[in-house]
Amino acid sequence: MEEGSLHLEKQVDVPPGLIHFAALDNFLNLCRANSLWPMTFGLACCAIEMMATGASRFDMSRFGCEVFRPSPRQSDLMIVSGTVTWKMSTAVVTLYDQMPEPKWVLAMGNCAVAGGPFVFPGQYSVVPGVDKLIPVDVYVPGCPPRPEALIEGMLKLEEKLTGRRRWPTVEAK
Amino acid sequence: MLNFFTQASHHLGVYLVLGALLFAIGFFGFCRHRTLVGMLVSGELILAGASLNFVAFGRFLAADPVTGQIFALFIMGIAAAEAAIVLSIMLAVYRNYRTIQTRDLKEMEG
Amino acid sequence: MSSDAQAIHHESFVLNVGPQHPATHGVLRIKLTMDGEYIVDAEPVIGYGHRMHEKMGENRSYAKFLPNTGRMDYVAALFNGHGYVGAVERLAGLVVPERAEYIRVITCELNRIASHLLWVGAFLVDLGGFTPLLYCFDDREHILDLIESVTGSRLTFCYFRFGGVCNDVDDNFIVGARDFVASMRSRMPMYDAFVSKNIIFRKRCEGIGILSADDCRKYGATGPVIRGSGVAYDVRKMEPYSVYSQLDFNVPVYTECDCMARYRVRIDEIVESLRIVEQALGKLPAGPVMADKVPRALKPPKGDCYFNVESARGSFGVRAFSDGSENAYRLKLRSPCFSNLSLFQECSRGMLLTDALALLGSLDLVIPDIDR
Amino acid sequence: MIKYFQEIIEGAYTLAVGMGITFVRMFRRRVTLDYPYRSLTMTARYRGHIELKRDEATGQPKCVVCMACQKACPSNCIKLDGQKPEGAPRKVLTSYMLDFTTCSLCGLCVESCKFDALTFSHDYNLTSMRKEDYQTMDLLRRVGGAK
Amino acid sequence: MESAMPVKDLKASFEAIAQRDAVSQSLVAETDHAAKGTNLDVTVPAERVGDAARILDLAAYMIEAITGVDWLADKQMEIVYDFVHPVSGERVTVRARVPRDKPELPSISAVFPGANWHERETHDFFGIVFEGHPGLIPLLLPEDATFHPLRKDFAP
Amino acid sequence: MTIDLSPEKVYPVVSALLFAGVAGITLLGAVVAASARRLVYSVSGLALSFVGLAGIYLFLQSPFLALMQILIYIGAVCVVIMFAIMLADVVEEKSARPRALLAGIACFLVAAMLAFALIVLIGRTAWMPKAVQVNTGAVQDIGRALLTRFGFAFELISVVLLLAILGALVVARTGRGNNRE
Amino acid sequence: MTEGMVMNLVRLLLYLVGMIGFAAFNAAYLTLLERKQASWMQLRRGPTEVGPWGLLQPVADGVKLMSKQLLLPRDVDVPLFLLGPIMVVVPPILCLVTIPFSETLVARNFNLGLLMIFAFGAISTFVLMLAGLASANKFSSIAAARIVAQNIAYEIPLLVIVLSLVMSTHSFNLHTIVDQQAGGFWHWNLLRLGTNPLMPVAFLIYFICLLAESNRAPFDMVEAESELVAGVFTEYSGMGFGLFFIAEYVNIVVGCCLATILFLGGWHCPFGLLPGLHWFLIKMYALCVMVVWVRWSFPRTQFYGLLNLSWKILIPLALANLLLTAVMLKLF
Repeated sequence: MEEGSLHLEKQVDVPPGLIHFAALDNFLNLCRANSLWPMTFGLACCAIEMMATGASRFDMSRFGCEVFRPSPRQSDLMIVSGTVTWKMSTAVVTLYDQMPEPKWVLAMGNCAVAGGPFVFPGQYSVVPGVDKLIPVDVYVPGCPPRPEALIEGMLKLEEKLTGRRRWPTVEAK
Repeated sequence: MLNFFTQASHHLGVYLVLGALLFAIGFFGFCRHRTLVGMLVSGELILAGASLNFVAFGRFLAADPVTGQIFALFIMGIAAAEAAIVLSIMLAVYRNYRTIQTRDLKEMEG
Repeated sequence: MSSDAQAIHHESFVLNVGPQHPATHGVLRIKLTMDGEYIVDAEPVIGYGHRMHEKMGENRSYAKFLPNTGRMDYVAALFNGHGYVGAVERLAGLVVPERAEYIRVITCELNRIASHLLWVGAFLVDLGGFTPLLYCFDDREHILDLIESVTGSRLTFCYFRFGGVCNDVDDNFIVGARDFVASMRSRMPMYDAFVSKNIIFRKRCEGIGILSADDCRKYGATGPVIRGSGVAYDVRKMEPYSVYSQLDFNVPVYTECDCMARYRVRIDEIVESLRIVEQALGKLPAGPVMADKVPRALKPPKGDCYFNVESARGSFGVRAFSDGSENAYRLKLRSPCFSNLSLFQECSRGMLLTDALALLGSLDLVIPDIDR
Repeated sequence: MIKYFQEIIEGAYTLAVGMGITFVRMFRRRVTLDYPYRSLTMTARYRGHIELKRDEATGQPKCVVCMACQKACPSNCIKLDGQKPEGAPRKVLTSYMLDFTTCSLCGLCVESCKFDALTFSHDYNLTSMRKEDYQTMDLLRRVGGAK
Repeated sequence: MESAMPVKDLKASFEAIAQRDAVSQSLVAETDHAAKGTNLDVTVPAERVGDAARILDLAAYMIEAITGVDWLADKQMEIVYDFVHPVSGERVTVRARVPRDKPELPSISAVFPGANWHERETHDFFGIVFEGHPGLIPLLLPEDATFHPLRKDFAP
Repeated sequence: MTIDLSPEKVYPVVSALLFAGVAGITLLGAVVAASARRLVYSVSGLALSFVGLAGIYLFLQSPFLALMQILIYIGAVCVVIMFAIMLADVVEEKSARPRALLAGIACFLVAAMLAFALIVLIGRTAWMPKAVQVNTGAVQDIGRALLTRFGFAFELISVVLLLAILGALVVARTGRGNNRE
Repeated sequence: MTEGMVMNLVRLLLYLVGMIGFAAFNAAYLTLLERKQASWMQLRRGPTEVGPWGLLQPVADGVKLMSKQLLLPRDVDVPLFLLGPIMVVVPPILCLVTIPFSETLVARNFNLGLLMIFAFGAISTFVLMLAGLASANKFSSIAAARIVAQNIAYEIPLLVIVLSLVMSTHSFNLHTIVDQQAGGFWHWNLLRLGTNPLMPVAFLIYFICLLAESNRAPFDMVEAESELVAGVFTEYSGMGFGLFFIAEYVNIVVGCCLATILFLGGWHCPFGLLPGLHWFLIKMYALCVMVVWVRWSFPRTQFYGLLNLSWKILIPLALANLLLTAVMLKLF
């Protein structure tokens, strides 16, 4: 079983006696999904696109997720934007551990998804995908992904939390 | 008993006892603390006990209740000045001797 | 008081800034030894973004290394590509068509403006002002749109090829670039009034973070850093590559050596780059954008050479060693940020924490460029 | 003394100018693109993941299985295979797998294709909760070719 | 900053180093900038890099980069120093070779403090030891790294 | 039994409870301040005690004094002490040795005796009869008195404060100057 | 149980609920205002998707913060760490007790109301510092040290300015102070140049001190993101952080209320017409908008520059203002 699906399992596994809390749970999840505060955490190229997503043209703030918190203690979402190296891996795990539950991870860019162009036989530095270290909820591939893709990733995470998509899907043109 | 309880805040003695207790606690702390800051804190307690007495006397016995309050205000002024000076001395001592423990300040004696 | 009591040093504490810290723009870690708010020693610890570019340069063919160039200094990715293809062209003796060189210059200078705009915004964020960042990003998006229409990507361009560029520019691009030059010119007074003249900004930059010209020389700091220290070192003028010798532009130099000087150099460079883009657009010759005879598997003759370009952050150099095979024998990438950061440790001593972070911001660091 | 006041007044003036600039912008047109409601049309050269081109005449992929793209790829993310059926003039593509997660979108594969069989898709907003979706992208199925 | 010392004079200085050595390994050559990207290409014995750096420091050159190359076939490692004059723009390349099994040569970080990091990096990648370097600890690799990835015989 | 809840009966009880509360807070804070091993707690206890004391001043019909107590003692004195603790980087006192424990007990006994003696003294003393109050002790009265009858003392306090600030500056400055390089 | 008693109790309870509700509502919606206004200045939209015009955004944030795990980092001083957020939010809410929102709407018209607000304001400095110290995090400790230096530095000009106002109004009672400003904006203290020609300057100093005392940008040393991570709040998660957030905004509200009362004529209409609660709120929220506007327009001041500003510019000016007031009072 992939580590990444741990969270899904947790949500499904509701004891039957507690089922009437489902409404409250749904409400909580709805609130959480609409207030995803990401951590100020840029690793490489994708961090610039993450900044661009927060900037005026794409404006993440519309979904209430522009509150970049510098401290992991106050953030809900870790956008792993860029290459994770083995040297950095302990810091990434520490930061993840410092975040309070419930927390989510979004792997942005090919490097965070699977090491990207930097994995080749005999490489000694790059972690082939951040899901080797921490459970990842949403993958956004691209090198780097366009800002729209990051927004789409946020919407995907919301979909994962609330179980439905509030926004129209966008076909690529 | 209930009567005394409800009337407690109208008795001079109650305030004086409170002041005395504050003073005693301050005294205890003053002896017990081994650091300059701790002693300063206890000293503030002693002063607080004293000003409580002043205000209580002023409120219950003096013809002009303002007097007690003004004394307490003066004590505040003195306490603030004292705190400033003691702390600056403390910082200077700390910078030069790396400690604010009174025991370790033997050097000053000679 | 006894003399040995005075000899005891003031106690200092260690503050770990990073690897994840808002001021370090990525994965830089700085071990600060502090005395109160004063810095006793600041030791940068790097390598958290080490992506083995030099290793990859050796184990794949020359062409296959091209995408990597976009990922070192990703904020000004075209310059890396320019440096790399320049080195390989020099090694293999390829001649690039003039139109391609002009296109390289135009796109590179647009990239330089984008990079400087990003820096202005990020620097202001370092200083605690958020709004200028978004104005800068707004302008930067226009550039990215232009470049995307030519190269197909927004950030990590893989546009230059040995002997030219992979796509020709069209009229839309030329019109768009001219429009952008005009609109950007009209934006400059706003930045001047909003940022440069702001008293808080000036107080935080003027006289802060002094780097002497000699420090820059001994540490090899280049680009706006050395030009802010009064030395007009610019590869485009010193060793004119591409078609820069045919273009008229100035090298802005300020002698104050402080953060403000570096800021002004970059702002003036935006203006100069606009001039370059305008001239290059006017002179853009017709013709092919790729050299005719570029072998598919490039095998340069044995030997080595050095090629450097003036990137947005300073002198980006490539030293390529060829052993006559398809792969480079050794590819040294000299990144400007590496040298620029190396002087931080010495120059930040005795500074206040805030000022040191302003200095750090004014160096314009891209961490994966340092770590490579 | 005069300098002291001059500095205060000048400083206050620059701050006022700054506030004026932000104030004016409060009433300017927003530059925001409302992504899920409105979206950009990607430029013709936009580089998404690669996509096989279809021959409009036959409805089959144009690919002739020359393997040039697989060789040109710096990060070995293309795996394709083909076989030559009896009597056919050329090889027919049987599988074309892309590992998009290691792709660097450099475009060398598209350039290397002499048969104009590859192009960039304009999928710019890919997301998924599963990594596998992008590790093995079956481009042949996407183009609707014969298996 | 002083103006540049002409390449001719520099050449003479380097030749003086070369003559001091009994076995002259030194080679000083003016090169075509357009072809090689450098104006003066100097090869010095490994133990003389300090002298070379001092000459360049006196001439107000700026350190640009230090590179290692592992010549596996020759059982040697080459260290290439790039210098540039920030006012005249002239470039000087200094090369030195060390045996591969004992890659040691003096550090120039006392002359050019900027060489400190470049040397650390070269040590990271090639295991070349710069004697007299203040702290030759891994820079780009993890703190506890013991491997040297750019050696041609490196296998993880 | 019915409980009489008329205001005349309830208000005194409520006010007595409040009084007990503030007195308790005062004493509790004082005890914490005097006995805590960590200086941070000590100062926090002091602050708590001063909040309680401010409440007691309210009962003594001196609201001005109560507010000044908070403003000066918590806003200035406690903050400055805390600041000094932080600058001097001392969080904990050294662990108590057996001798210190003994000394602590001795201190406690002496303090307890002192308190007992004082309380006995207070109980035994026959206080003067309550004088007729000439004013209510309002802020205006305080101000008037401060600038007329107590004008000299007021000026003196100002001078003391000024000297204290100057002295503090001089002492702290030289302390710093000696140690910077 | 007499009827008056019940009425009193009900009134007390209502005020208590009202106060806390007002504080919570303001804290929540000022964050939205801040985010929206910042967005507008930056040519973007701000929260729009959560509820109509993003109006439910604060609700989502609040519920989320409440449902977050409260982490207790290893080295913290647990009692002080936990007390910090609670103690920091109580004093500013208590300050609301004495603020007259209109002629009749005031919980407790306290004679020394003005003084009380400053006394309670002083507590939060202490508590913020305590929270910073208890976090056992170096960034928090540095931030705590900065808070003290900053708040002490700005308390002085603030108090001196208020003192000069008290001199000219002869009262600590907020109600009385407002009453004196009735009848048109030319009667507002801000424009009462007859009593003190430096009044607008005094207002400016007050406003700067308000920014500094409530730790707002450009003086937000408590939370200097690019230097000190999140300053004092670095180790706080979930509602612990939320309470600091609330306290910050309630502090702003209190500061703006006070500015309205002291300088802008409280509930009086600027044209001397009907007075009313809405005038008070309009003025107060206008000031809040100013506070946000300033924050998103400027970079953060350098810490020592901030102290210099206070000691070299604001305090001398405030003292000059005090002196001038005294002279004017004596002369006229």
